Amino acid sequence: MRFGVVVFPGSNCDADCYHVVKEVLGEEVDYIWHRETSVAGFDALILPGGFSYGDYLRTGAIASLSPIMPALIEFAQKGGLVIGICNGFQILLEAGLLPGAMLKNDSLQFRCLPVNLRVKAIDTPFTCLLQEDQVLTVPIAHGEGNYFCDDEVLEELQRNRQIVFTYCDREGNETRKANPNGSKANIAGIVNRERNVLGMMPHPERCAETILGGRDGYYILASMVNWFKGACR
Amino acid sequence: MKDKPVWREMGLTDEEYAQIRNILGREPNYLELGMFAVMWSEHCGYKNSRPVLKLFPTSGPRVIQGPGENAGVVDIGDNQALVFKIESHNHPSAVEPYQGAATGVGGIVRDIFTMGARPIAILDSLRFGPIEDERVRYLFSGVVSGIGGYGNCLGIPTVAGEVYFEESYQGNPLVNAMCVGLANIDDIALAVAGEIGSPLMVVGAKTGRDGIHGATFASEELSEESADKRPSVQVGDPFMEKLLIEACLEIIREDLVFGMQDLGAAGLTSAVAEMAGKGDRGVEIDVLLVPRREEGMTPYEVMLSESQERMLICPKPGKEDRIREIFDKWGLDAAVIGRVTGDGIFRVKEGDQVAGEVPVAGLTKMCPVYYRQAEEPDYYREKKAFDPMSLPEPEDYNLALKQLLASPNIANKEWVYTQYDYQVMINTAIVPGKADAAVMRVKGHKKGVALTADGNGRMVFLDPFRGGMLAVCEAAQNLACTGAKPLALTNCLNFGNPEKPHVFWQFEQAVKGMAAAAKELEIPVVSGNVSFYNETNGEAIYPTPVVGMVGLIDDIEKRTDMAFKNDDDLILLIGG
Amino acid sequence: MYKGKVHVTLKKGVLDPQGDAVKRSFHVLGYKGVDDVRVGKYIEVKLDEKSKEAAYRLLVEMCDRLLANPVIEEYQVEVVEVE
Amino acid sequence: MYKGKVHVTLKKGVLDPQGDAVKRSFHVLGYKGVDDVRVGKYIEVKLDEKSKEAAYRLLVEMCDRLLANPVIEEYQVEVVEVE
Ligand SMILES: Nc1ncnc2c1ncn2[C@@H]1O[C@H](COP(=O)(O)OP(=O)(O)O)[C@@H](O)[C@H]1O
Repeated sequence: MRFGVVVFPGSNCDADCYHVVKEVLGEEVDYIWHRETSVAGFDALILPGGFSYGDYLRTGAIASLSPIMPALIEFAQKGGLVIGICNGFQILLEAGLLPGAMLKNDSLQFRCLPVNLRVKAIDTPFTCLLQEDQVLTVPIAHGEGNYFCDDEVLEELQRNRQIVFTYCDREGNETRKANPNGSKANIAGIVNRERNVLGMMPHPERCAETILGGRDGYYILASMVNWFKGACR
Repeated sequence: MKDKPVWREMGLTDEEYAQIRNILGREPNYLELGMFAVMWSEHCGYKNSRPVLKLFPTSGPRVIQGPGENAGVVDIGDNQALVFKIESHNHPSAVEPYQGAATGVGGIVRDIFTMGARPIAILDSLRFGPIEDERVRYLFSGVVSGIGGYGNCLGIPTVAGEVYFEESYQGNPLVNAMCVGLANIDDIALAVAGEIGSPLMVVGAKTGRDGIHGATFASEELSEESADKRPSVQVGDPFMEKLLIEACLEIIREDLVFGMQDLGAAGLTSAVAEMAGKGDRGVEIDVLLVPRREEGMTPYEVMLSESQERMLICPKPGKEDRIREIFDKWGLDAAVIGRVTGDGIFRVKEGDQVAGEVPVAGLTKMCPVYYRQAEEPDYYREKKAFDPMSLPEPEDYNLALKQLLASPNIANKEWVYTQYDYQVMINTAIVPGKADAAVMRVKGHKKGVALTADGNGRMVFLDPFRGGMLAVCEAAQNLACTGAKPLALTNCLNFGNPEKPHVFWQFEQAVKGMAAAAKELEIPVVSGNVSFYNETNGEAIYPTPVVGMVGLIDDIEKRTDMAFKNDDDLILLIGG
Repeated sequence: MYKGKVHVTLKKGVLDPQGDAVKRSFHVLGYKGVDDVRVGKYIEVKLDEKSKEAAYRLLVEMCDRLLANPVIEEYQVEVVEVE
Repeated sequence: MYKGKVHVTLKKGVLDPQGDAVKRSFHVLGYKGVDDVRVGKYIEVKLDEKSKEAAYRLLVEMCDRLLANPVIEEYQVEVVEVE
């Protein structure tokens, strides 16, 4: 399976994603510079975390207009697997591939810490190796992860079971206190209606190896491989 | 009109002015005088500290580069090296905490990638007045978010540091930032100018009027008027710096440059002079070729601007086009601003006009050196006579313990480090809060590196010699506790006004103490920074040397953090 | 030469963490009469266009494409001539 | 009831990284006529004050204390009456 990691000026988790795909998943991977206009030959795309364009104006806004984006959007519309992590999630929102928008964390502070995530849907290419309602520990590191959408969109997300991860306490309760940024309905990650595009604020690539304190993130990325190879369905 | 001659306004003494006249054999013009003033400031010239700094042991089997370059370099095996340095940004942070701290991070990170190393970690050592004070809280939160705001955006983890609150830092907080880089030994680049005729290029941000005379600002005491020195504060652009890191490392990997130098304190003047000085070259630059952000800038302003996020590059012959291509890929402009010459003269032109002409050596090697007078202060003898046993025993030990734990100096620092991305680059194997040093893996190897920054101003105040020793020992112990062998250290010496004999005594004693410990433990000093004039209204801070140290763990699987692991494990106390 | 002035504000109903924080700190500072604070963006753009209309049209397009996010924000545009 | 409108902009000569980034991306998008972009803040505050003058005075004080950073920013204040 061949992954593409899209690199925007200011991306800074690109090398981390590359490392995990290559060294931990053992799959093929290449960088895709944002000025390219084709994603031919890739089976899955990763929009990595970081501060594309310095996060100036709005997080992800300038990157969402990059030359690579039309090809990426077409790839997604044809059913290709796309995962946006942190800044990647923000870019997917700005590009309209996922509904909603990001606001500043309610604390107004950048927050870097491990959080608990409840797995809300396992019938996606990103969670097929996980259990429903399983609680994962995955790090976050962001200043704008306060997911917002209006009530209609929220209802739709719930109706279509597009909410994939929520912030929760250790027991899986989606409490206000467990929410690190004020996001609506404790949302940490969502998929599109077709379920092939995931955006999530936490960083699975930061917890894919035991030396970094945990492997819960590994299963998210490994799910993509299993799904692609037909082992999940 | 002015009651002071212009050189004194610029921070030069009458004798220094006479020396400059001697060097030139004539009166300097305003530009030339400005160039001397910044280069001969304490910040750039180390004129009050150089003789004392010679006391440090600086060599060892693993030292590849000791003090004198942008950063120190130590061998960690497998053709790899750690490149690291610590630096202060105290005064800018006192005036504008967010931008002051942010640009402090930006500056120290540039020192590291200038050397051809990929920055892999940032550490921060912070000191403020008592946290109950409203202004202190403003400074503290501004500094922390400034460090985070800049470092997080660069994608370099901030992995360790320290925070203290003490009366003595009320008006003059200390903000020291350290950066550690990892390099292939073959890729290490030094700040040297190339062959005669080689072009010099500037790349990165455009030059503006910001920060003119920042170097002299850093070498002055803070006073009520400092608030009016505000234009000295710059706004950082971490996004630009991130692009610079990637582009500069790319041109080094392709071996396209002779030398590279970041533009920091004293801007172009210092960068050009230092680069030329190392190769005994001269240099001719045209200020009209320097890309500017503002109209109507004078040669003086261009030469002394401290606009951030700029680099000076000396390309190898025929490599300019490839360099331009790489910079263009990253959306950066590179401009040729002049050439290396063989005459040892630093010539500044504005088009056809010569705006200034000074010998490079005059700015660098001939910077005056002062042997200040040291005098043991009275307080030292008084405090030494104090008998701790004269303190009453606490009536309630539980209460005493709780009070200790509630002290802001001992309390958990989570509020600080959770604002820093300490995990990006996925190397942090011991994260902040889990041990007294951070441990980073080196991808593809069994080994790991441990990093720490420590200091204790109160101890140094009470006994500068032993306090200096202690700073080195504490850092070494912090590393050892994670399973690392200490390799080398960098240091930031934060002191008051060295022209005061008791401050100079503190300085000299502390350095002697640090040097003694470094020798004994065989941990050489490979880089450092001196920050004098940390005073408010005549009152000096506690003498505060901060030690940044790196160590090596042969097998990272054997690293240890401080958590108790299993029931029934033994607890031993050693040393003491 | 024209100067475009753009005000980007959060839509009604979108919560404003920054505005709320500012309001709270005003209350802490003793300004009890502060009722509501909303923080938005103010952007000035110099435009080298032939006519005021052209500049205005361009600016609206730029707002739609980049300067504002319609999910959460609304904008107001104004153009003045400058030399 | 009064509404205060505050524009906080960077002082002249202070680097505006955000504005520069926006300008560059407009150029990439083909808007070559964009000459200069400066990004500031626009803040609206509801004030429960007796008079327009009092509201104005309060707003200026608030700008000095909290809304603007005098080291790098300057501000403009306007007050209108609302019901
Ligand atoms: N300013 C800071 N930046 C990053 N990490 C910090 C900072 N201050 C403290 N820490 C981290 O918090 C932990 C505890 O710090 P501290 O209480 O100073 O430890 P100690 O005094 O035992 O060295 C350490 O892991 C340290 O690196």
